[in-house]
Amino acid sequence: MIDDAGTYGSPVIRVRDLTVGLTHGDQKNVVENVSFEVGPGETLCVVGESGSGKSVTAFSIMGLLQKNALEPTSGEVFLGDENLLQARPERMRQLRSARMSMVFQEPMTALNPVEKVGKQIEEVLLLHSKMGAAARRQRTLEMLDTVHLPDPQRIYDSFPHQLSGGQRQRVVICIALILEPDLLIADEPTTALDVTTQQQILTLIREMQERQNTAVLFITHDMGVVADIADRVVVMRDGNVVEVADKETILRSPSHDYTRMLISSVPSLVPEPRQPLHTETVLSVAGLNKTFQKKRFLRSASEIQAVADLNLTLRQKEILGVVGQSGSGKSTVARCIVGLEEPTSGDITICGDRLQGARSAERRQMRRHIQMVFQDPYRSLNPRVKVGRSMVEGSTNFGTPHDAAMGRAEELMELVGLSTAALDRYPHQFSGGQRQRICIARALMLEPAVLVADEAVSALDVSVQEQVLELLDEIRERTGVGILFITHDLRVAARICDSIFVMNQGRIVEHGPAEHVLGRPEEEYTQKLFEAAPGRHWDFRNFCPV
Amino acid sequence: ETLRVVMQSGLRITDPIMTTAFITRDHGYMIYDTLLGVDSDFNVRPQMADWEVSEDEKTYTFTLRDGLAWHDGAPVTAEDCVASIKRWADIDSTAKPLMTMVDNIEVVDDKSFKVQLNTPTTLLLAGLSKMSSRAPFMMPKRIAETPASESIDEYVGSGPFVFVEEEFQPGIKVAYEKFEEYVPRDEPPSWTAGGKDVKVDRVEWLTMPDQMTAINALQSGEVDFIQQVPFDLLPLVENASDIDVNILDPLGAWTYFRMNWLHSPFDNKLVRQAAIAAVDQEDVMQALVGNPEYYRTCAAIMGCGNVNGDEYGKEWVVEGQIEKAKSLLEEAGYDDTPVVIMAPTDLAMVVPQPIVIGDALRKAGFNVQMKMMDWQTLAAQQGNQDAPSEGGWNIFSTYSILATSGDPFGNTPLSTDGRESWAGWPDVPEISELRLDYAKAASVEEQKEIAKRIQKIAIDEGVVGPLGQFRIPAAWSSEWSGFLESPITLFWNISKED
Amino acid sequence: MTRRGLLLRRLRLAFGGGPALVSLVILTLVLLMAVFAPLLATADPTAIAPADRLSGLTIEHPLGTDAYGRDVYSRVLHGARVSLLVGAGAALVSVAVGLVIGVFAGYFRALDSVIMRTMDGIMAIPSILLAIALISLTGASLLTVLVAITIPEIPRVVRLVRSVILNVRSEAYVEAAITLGSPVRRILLRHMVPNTVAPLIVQGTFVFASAILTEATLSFLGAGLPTEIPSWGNIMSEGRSYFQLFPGLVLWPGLALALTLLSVNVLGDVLRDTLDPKMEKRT
Amino acid sequence: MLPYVLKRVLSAVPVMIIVAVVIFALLRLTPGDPAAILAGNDATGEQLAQIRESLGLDEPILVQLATWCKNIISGDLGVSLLSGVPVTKMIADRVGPTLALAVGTISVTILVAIPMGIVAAGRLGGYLDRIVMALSVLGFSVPIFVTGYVLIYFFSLKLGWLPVQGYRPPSEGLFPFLQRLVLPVLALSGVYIALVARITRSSIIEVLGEDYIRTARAKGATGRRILLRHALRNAAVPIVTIIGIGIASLITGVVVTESVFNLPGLGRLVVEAVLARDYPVIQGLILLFSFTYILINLVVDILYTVFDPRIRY
Ligand SMILES: Nc1ncnc2c1ncn2[C@@H]1O[C@H](COP(=O)(O)OP(=O)(O)OP(=O)(O)O)[C@@H](O)[C@H]1O
Ligand SMILES: Nc1ncnc2c1ncn2[C@@H]1O[C@H](COP(=O)(O)OP(=O)(O)OP(=O)(O)O)[C@@H](O)[C@H]1O
Ligand SMILES: [Mg+2]
Ligand SMILES: [Mg+2]
Repeated sequence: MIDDAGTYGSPVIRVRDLTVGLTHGDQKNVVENVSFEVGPGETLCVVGESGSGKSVTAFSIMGLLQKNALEPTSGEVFLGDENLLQARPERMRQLRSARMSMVFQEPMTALNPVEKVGKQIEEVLLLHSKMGAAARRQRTLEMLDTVHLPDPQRIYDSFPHQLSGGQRQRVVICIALILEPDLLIADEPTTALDVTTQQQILTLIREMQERQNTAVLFITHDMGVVADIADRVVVMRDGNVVEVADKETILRSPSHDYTRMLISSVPSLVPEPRQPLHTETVLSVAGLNKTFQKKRFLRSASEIQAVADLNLTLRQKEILGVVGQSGSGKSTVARCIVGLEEPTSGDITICGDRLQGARSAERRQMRRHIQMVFQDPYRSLNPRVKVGRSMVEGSTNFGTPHDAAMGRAEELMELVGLSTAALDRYPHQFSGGQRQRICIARALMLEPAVLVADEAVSALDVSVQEQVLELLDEIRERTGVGILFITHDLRVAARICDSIFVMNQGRIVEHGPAEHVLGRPEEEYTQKLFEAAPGRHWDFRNFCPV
Repeated sequence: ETLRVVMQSGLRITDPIMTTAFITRDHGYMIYDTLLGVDSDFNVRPQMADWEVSEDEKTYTFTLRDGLAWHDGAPVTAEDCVASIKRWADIDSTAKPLMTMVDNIEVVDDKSFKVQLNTPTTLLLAGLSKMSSRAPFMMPKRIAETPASESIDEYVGSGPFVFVEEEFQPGIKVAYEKFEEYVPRDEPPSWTAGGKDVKVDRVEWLTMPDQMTAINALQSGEVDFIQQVPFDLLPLVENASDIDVNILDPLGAWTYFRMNWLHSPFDNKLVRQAAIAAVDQEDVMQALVGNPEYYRTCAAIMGCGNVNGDEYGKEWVVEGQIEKAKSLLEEAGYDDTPVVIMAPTDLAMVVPQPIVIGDALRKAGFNVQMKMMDWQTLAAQQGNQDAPSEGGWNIFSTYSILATSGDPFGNTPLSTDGRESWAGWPDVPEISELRLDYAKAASVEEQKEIAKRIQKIAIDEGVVGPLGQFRIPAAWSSEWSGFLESPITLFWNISKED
Repeated sequence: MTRRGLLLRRLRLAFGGGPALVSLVILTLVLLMAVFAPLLATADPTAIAPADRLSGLTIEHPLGTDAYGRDVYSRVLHGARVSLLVGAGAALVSVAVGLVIGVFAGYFRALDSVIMRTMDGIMAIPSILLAIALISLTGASLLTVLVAITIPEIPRVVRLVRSVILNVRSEAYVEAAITLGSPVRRILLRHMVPNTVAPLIVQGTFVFASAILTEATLSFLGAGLPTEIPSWGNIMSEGRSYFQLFPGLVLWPGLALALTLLSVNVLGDVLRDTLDPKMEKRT
Repeated sequence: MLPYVLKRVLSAVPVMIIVAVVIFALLRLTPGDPAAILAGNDATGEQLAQIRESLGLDEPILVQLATWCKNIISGDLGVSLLSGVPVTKMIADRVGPTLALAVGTISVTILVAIPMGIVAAGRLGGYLDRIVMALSVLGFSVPIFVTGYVLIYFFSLKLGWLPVQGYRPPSEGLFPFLQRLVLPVLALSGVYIALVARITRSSIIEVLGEDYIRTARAKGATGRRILLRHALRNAAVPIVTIIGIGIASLITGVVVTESVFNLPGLGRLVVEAVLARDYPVIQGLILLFSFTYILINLVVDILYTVFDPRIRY
């Protein structure tokens, strides 16, 4: 094991052979024999597939494991020279925030929704220092300023729901860092944020770390982030540490197959050149507008223009990417097209039939040509319905006899790489990636001309993501379906799309073949988006810098 | 001194002429006075007025005694009284046959008025001294001129108590203050006759929806008197040293059931007899009262202990004779027509009867259907002449006080004019004739004889099924004394001992 | 672990701990008591024998007799039938009717405010008023009492169902069903209604308990079940005047009632803790 | 906020109309004749007809309804058919005890149940939790009248600490007022304590699973602080909701409590009026109830915004 902690002084945190098991039942341990250490000023990234025990390790250190469910069974965790696993609850409370603190993944739910954020930051001071009220307030305002929040006074008096995701995450960082702890654990702190915000938060953590010489344990599944911020990397799989090494080693010459696979799955930001398509148009959208109205009593309604004047055409076999920041209107476009949302104005034409003006029965018939794959693989299948029944639901709706539909379902299951036995199981018996494949298969049941995929791979880890992307690519070759692919991940877009539409505030700001848009972005907005993509200096597939 | 009293029910209707509710009658005796009273020997006595009768017994002259005044200070005049009598006569059931015999009533002077009859009758004095339920209470003329179908809205009387209108909470509380100007008669009090000598400053009537609460309150000294102690709760107060329990109403009440003559199966005399035979009075009385000290079985419609109380039919009216009932039913060819018994759920005094009746009828082979409802619904349903299958009824049970049941007029079930008469609508013209004879009878003996005949016909025809007599005790704190024995709860003469 | 396995394990956990198991046993016993009441009873619960009233405990009448001389033991046994019937009836009907109305209010937004305002209106009518009105209309019976108890419960169920439906409307699998062209009926029955089951079970146990109590209250006010139909509620309310002299008349049915409701409530809590996915995360 | 309140109050109108019409219809459909009650046992059909006429009960139902509505708009609830006392006066006379009972019950419930719920949630699965829950379930398992009798038996008759029954307005002295309120409030609160304690417990447990509770723990906050400062306020909305529903459904319990403790309140008035078919009184009361109910809902909704800043109208 490489021990270069020396460069950072004696380690702030040392984890030795940590094993965490389930309190009930006799399943295998959730975390087994995990060891690593982090020195002052050092950033240690923990990567690994979902469920590999990253969060559990972090919670073990903080002493925040869920009581009655998980408990550390052996090993030791030293903060300085204090063994945390042996510390009394009293002592742990003193240490939390003061010596070690944690930033959680979900900025939306990590803050108490009914208390002003200023008070929430101050609470740490109240609990761990003897400062007076005025001093606490002063310190809090300073801290808000340090994390670059505009107008600290106003933020201080705001409730969490009045702040954006990025702002909230900064507040959480304030809470974590206001007492200048020795150790900061960040558990996927940016996963829920869009790339631009993500970049700002990462920069901020780095800044704070440099100022306070904090040891940072950074959990992520985003290799780009690792490439940007890590000093050293721990790779975990199935509760075990697969590999610990410095960043260069991991990215250039990973010694373990799993690491190698993980890293090579990260799509490149540079799209491969593709042949322009001259197939038929299956979907065309002209002048699409969608405004949401918030009705207010006795006052004029406020409007949000979610989509403005949008035009696009999708050809057979084409994969058309829509990218853009969070809130730029991508999902709204998708929902209008599949008919979950009624457009305010505009024309949608599917396979030559105009949707607008058609009667509702005709519409239903047209809609079968256009299907959707949703973002969340865990929620888009009804947990109470067997996969087979979910699969045939669409076909039987349009009159296909049940048996015939089942036959087709079996074919499609094979197409997406699942056994036909899967039809007889419930969704919870599948992993996220498998479920997403089931959803794709279900969408294909109706033999649609258009498939709309809204963030269809965002919830999956890189390795699984890669499998699903490959599947989509294959399917459009085999069935000729045109795919409208919505994502905020430029790597994914580059990996799979023929052409790209960039959206900002409901409008298309740039569009064209993927090579053009991603290779030589013309618009400033696109460039900014591009620059914010983490790890863009690294070519993961080839284990070398770009 | 304030006497705090728990009355049996809440006072809501305040017009004692309009309604027959007992509580309103009791209220009437507080604030109003009557021209005549009845003493404990059933003799009619002067109260507000004395009377003289002409040789031919057709002209009665009434003269008001001195010192009578309304609560508003005005003197009581003959005019007021005549107006009051007319309002009462408009609506009261005793007054109806009486008025057919009255030619006119006229004011003689301020203090006296004259009643001219076309035939001599005892009904005039009986009516004017009527104790219950609509006693002819005297009111000032302006109030008495209210049509009998409208409630009066001013409460001025000449009785021994003044109604404290501001404190009146319908159904909850009524307060009365002693009327300082009231001049009682000199005779000792006896029922509604004699001196009404008020010895307290104030009487408060409270209503307690839950009788248990009333008993508890008496035990803890929060109230002084309970008008009627439910039989169930008697053991709680009987042995308490500081509580006196006694029967104030010496006559008590009788309970009976009524069958619907209009519809099958009780349109058949034999079936009616079967029902009467089947029910065992002892069972009813046990379920209703329990303690034999407070009840007796009795076959007399006009009341055992009353002058007219004849017990014809005792052997099968009192005892339950299931076998006899069965054979009567068979003879009648009873075809299993359902018998709908209306049973109240909320008035303790009438809850058990239908249950025992139902049980007995079932045993006798009737097809019984109990129909439970609240008492007010039952009271309203009584008048429903529809067939039982269409919402009507076959049997219900109620009770009356014996003080007013002793003659065929006051005795409600004895009205037998078919659809015109009281609920049940028996059509027995003989009884109707006998009642008129009774009114005209010259002597008590003659009346007794007529009553006896009525009893026989009524039982044989199954006009009504007597279920027994009972007396409800009152209870009061031993600190108080002077409670008067009377069929009506009276609040004069009572005082606190030192 | 699988979803089912998890559920089973949580149920086992819940019942492994004493109270839930005891509750289940008590409830089963009461249920058996109700079902086999005619066999277990020593006398006809409605047969009166006024001469034998208030007998106290005897061999013939193990729990004594009431004011009509009816056997209290047999009445309590048969009372179990009626009380459980009232509880279960009110629970089932209010849940069933509330479910239908709630689904309509939640799914068809145009109907929502009309339905909800009507429900508000119904909620404002006290059950005692309803009970008395119905009794005057048709005479007291199991049906009138059931209706009077059930109607005011319906709006609460409607609210619950409506909120669940509103929540699942935006679930991805519901939207997926829409894009698959599923008709409304199928979307409702297959994808939305099953989500209401868990909260409805909990609500159902609550209605069950409160219906039995309300029945007792109605009896107290003279608007309950006719005495011919013995229920714990009317046995207690008839026996209440003997509360100090023959406490058994209130005590025995009261004990049966309290034990049953205790068990139902405990089971309701357990079911909620087990079925409510939100309870999984508790720390 | 103000426009919202206005809107809510306006939307109350249809509810009240619905209730009024339903009640009107229900009452007129039920047999039972106030005239018969007024006239007593031996009244003839002719007399009854006269009384009905003088009470205005002989008019077609729709005309009666219209008359009633017209009077309501001018603020006139009519007079009791039986006693002739104006309905407004009857209600005014009897609102005091009910209000005192309700306010007392709610206060006691809040003061007892919420701490119980918090303690139970904090000791989830422990003995304290079990005991608290068993107690509160017990409160939910005994009819109010039994509780009432037991309380009277011990506290009034055996111990002689408190009066058995009755009501004294606070204007006659605070002590006698409170003295007579203690037992009824205790009897009535049993059910609500049970209900609110359980809801408090389960809402807090639910909140304890939220991410921000983990944040609070990561700050080093004590268990107590987490319960009281973070969990309770976030659990407030369901608690307030259930208290609101509780108040709205208080009426049946109030009727019984008022009967057992002889409080001259509105609950008894409802029953009395229904039993006596005193239509104007019933209608006036139901109008009052539905208005109160709507008001409570409104207050509850406004309280939501106090407890949860995310809720805005
Ligand atoms: N409270 C719990 N009870 C039972 N098992 C748990 C619990 N929390 C986590 N686990 C299990 O522990 C394993 C590791 O979970 P952990 O949350 O650490 O994964 P992770 O690496 O953080 O994944 P992700 O990237 O999805 O956050 C998983 O298999 C999970 O199912
Ligand atoms: N139902 C709705 N009511 C009101 N506003 C809405 C609604 N749906 C979306 N919006 C608004 O429309 C805008 C576009 O939202 P949309 O969900 O399309 O963004 P997006 O690009 O998909 O973002 P993300 O990447 O976060 O999914 C946002 O400002 C959003 O707040
Ligand atoms: Mg994690
Ligand atoms: Mg989106």
